[in-house]
Amino acid sequence: MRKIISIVLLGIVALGIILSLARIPFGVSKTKVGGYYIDKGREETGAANIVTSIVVNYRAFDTLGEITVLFIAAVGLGAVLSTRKKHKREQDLEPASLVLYTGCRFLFPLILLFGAYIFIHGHLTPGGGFQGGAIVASAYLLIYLGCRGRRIPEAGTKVIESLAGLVFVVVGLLGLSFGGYFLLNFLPKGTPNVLFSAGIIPIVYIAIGFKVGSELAGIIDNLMEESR
Amino acid sequence: MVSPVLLIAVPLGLAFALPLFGLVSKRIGKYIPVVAFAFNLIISLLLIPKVLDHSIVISIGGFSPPFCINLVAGPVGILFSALIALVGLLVSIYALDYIREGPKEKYHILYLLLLTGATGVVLTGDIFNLFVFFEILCISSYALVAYTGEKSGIESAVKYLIQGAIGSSFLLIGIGLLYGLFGTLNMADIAQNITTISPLSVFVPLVLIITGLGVEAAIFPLNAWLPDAHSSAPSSISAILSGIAIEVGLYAVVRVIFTIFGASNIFMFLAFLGVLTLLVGELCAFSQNNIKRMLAYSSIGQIGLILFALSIATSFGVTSGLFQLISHVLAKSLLFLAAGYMIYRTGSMDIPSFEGMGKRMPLTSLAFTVGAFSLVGLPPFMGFPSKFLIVQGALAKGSLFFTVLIGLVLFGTVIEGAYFFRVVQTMYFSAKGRSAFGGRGGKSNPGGNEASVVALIPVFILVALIVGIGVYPKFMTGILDSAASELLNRFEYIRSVLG
Amino acid sequence: MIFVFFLILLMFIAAISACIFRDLISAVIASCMVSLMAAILFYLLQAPDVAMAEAAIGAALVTAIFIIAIRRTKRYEE
Amino acid sequence: MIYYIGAFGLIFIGLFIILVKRNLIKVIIGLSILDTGVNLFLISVGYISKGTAPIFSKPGIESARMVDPVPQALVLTAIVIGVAVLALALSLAIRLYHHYGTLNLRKIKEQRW
Repeated sequence: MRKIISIVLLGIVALGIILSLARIPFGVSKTKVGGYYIDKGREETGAANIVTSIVVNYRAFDTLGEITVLFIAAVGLGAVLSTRKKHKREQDLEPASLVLYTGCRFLFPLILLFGAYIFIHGHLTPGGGFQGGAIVASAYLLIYLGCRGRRIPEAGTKVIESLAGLVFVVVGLLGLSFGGYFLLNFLPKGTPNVLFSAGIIPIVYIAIGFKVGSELAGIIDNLMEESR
Repeated sequence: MVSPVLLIAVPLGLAFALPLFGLVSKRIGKYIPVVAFAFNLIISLLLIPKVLDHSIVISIGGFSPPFCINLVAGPVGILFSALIALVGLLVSIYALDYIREGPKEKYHILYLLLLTGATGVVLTGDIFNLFVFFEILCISSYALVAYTGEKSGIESAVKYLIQGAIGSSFLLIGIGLLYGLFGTLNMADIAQNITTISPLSVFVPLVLIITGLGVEAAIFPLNAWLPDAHSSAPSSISAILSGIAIEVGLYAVVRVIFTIFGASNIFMFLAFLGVLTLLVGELCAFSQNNIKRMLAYSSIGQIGLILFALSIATSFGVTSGLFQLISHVLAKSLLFLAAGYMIYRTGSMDIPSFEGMGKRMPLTSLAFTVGAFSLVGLPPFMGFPSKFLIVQGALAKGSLFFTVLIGLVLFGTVIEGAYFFRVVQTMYFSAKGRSAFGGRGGKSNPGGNEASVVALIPVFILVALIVGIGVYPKFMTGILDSAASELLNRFEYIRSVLG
Repeated sequence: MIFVFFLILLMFIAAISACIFRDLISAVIASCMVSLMAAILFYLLQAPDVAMAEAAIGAALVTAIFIIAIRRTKRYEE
Repeated sequence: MIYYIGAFGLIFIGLFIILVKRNLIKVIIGLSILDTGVNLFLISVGYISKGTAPIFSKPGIESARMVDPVPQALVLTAIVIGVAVLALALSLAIRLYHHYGTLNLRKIKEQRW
C-alpha cells in the first residue's frame, strides 16, 4: 500500500519535472552569469580555474556559509554524542599487523602532502580547499584504521578549525575596510597561472582546506571514539 | 561605517572564535551570544532610518549584481533582522541561567549560528545563498532539538531532519530548474525575466521551492515534524524555533512568491491553505494536555493566520500580516520562556500540574498570562490591534471568499481563547491541589519558587514590549508600511538591485 | 555514448541494489558505487573539481562514516 | 539527455527508499542517493555539448566552448552540505539505537499527533 502511494506521488512529481525540463535542453548554453565569469574571470580575479574564482571570489559568501554548515555538523555531532563520552572504552582492540601499521605510517605523510598540494594549487588546477581538506581527513581516517589507539588531540583540531574560520572572516572584513566591500579581493592579482597570484584566493582556499580537513577529521574522530 | 554585512559577519566570526574563548575561560562562552546580538540589535536599529528612505544593496566581493551575491537590506530585511536580534538577545540572557547541563559551549555555538543563518536568509538577495543560509538555520536546529539527548528529543530530531532534508533537496532541484531557465541566481534578475518564460514551466520550480521552504515554515501538509521538535527541545530553543525559525521560513516563502515569481494567481490558494493550517493547528492545540505541545500547535495556527493575512495581498493585508507576525514572535517567545521555568520547577509538562502556579510563581504566571492574552487578541495587548487589522484588511478586500475565510479565522480565535483560558484558569483559580503543591514552597519560603532574576529580565522586557506596542500601535506603523510596500512593489525591488 | 549509457545503467543497478540489500554494509557499498559512478559522470561532464570532491567526500568519507555508524548499531535490516 | 534521465532516476530511487524503507540507516542511504542525483542534475544543466572544463590550464584555450562553471561551484557547496547532514543524521541514528535498541522507525513511536 505504502509503496503504491509512494509510486503515485513520485509519478506526479516526475510528470511536472518533465514538463519543466522541456524548456531546459541538454547540452545547450543557457548561461548569462556563467559566460561573464568565463570571459572576465581571469582578469578580475587572477585565477586560472574559473570554478575556483567563483567559489572563492564571486560567490565567496556561499562558501563562507558552507564551511559554517560543516562547522555546525561537527559541533552538533559532538553535542549529540557527547553524553556518552563518560563510557571509557571497554575492550582493547587487537593491534593491527606490522605490515598494516608500517604501511599506514608510510602513507600518512604522503597523503597529507597530496591534500596540501591540492588546496594550495586550487586556483591553478582542478581541486581546492574542499577536495584537499577531504583528502587530509582521509589520511587521518587511515591512521585511525591502521594504527589503532592513536588519535589527534581534540584541542588541536578545535584550534585549527576556529583559526581557519576566523582567517576567512577577517580577510572578508579587511576587504570591507580597505575597499568598502566584504570579501573584496584587495591583494594584487599577479600574473595568472603562477602559484603566487590571484590575491586572496590562495589564502582563503588554504584556510578552507585546513578548516574542512580538521572538521571532517573531527567528525571521524568523534564517531570513532564513540564507537569504541 | 555601518554595513548590513556586519550583521552576518560579526556573529559568524564570534561563533568561530567561541571555542578559542573556551580555551581561555570556560565561563566566557555563554556571554558571547549576548554580545553578538546586542551588537546586531544596535546595528539594525541604526540602519532603520536609512532603509526607510531607500533600500541598501550591498554587493559582496565588489562586483556588480547579478554577477555577485548581494544583500538587500530593505525595510523587510532590517525589520526581521532587528526582530531576530532582539529575541536572540533576550533568549540568550535567559539561557545564561537556564542552560546548566550538557555541552554548554556547543549549545551557545549552535544557538549563535542558528540565528546568524536566520539573519542571512532575511538579508540575502541571491536564491542559492538563501538555500545555504537556510541550511545553516535548519542543521543547527536539528542539532539543538537533540541537545538534551533524551529519547523524545533524539526521535523528533530524526523526524525533523528527514523531512527537512527532503525539503532542502526539493529546494535545490527548484533552484537548478530556475538556473536552467534563466541562467542566473540573483533574485532580482530572475524576477525581471520571469515573464519571458511561459507560466507552465515556471510553475514546477515554484511548487518545488515552496514545498522545500514550506517544510520549515510549517504550512499545513508539511508540518508533521513541528509539534514533536518544538516540544522536546529545551525551552529556550523552543522559543527560538517557534519565534524565529518558522517565521523566517514563512518570510522566504513570501519573498519567493511576492518578489521572485510575482505569482498573484495563487494567493487564493495560499489564503485557503493558511486558514486550513490555522484550523488544524488550533484544533490540535485544543486537545493537548502537554503545555509545550499545546504551544507548538498554537504556533502552527498562528503561522496559518499570518499566511492568510499576507495572502490578502493588499497593502492593508500585508501590513496586518507583518504586525501579527511581530506580535506572534514576541508573545510566543514569552510563553515558551515563562513555561520553561514553570516546567523546570514542577518537573512536568502536563497542564494540570500547573495548579496553583499563580501563587507559587506570581511573576512568571503573570508574564505567561500576558502572552496568552496577547496571542488570543485581548485589547490592552499587542495581539489586539494586529488581529483587528487582519479582520479589517480581509473585509476591505470585499470578496465573498475572504469574508467566509475570516469567519473561519474568528472561529479559530475562539478555540485559541478556549485553550489558553483553560491554562490560565488552572494556574490561578484551581482550588484542588493547591494545598498539596503550593503549600510547601509558597508559604514557607515566599517567592522562593520564583524564576531567577536573570531569567525574569528578558521575560519582563517582552511583557513591556507587548503592552507598550499594544497601547500605542502607531509606533510600528512607519516601518510596517514601508515593509509592506517593499513586498508588494516588486519592480521597485528589481530597480534598487539592478539599478 | 555507449559508455555513458553503460555507466548510468550500472549506477541504477547499484542504487536499486542499495534499496534491496538486507545487509546494510552491502547497501552502503552499493551507494558508494553510485557515488563513484557519479564522479565519473561528473568528469565526463567536464567538471573535474566536482568529480574530485565527489570521489573524495561522497565515495570515501561518507562510506567510512556510514560503516562506523553501522558498526555501532545493527548490521541487518529487520 | 541521458544525463537528465540518470539524475532523475537517482532522485526517484532515493525518494522511493526514503518513503518506503523503515530502517533509519536505509533512509539515510536514500538521502545520500537523493543528494547525488540532485548534484548530477545541477551539473548536467551547465553542460555544453563538446565543451571543455572551465580551467585555463595552458595558454591558448578558447573560452567559447567552456561549460558553465556556476553549477559546478554550486555543486561543490551542495556536496559539502550533504555530507554535513549525513554526518548529523548518522550520529542521531547511533543515539537512537542506544535508546531504543532498534532502528526500525515503525517501532519507534513514542510520540503521536
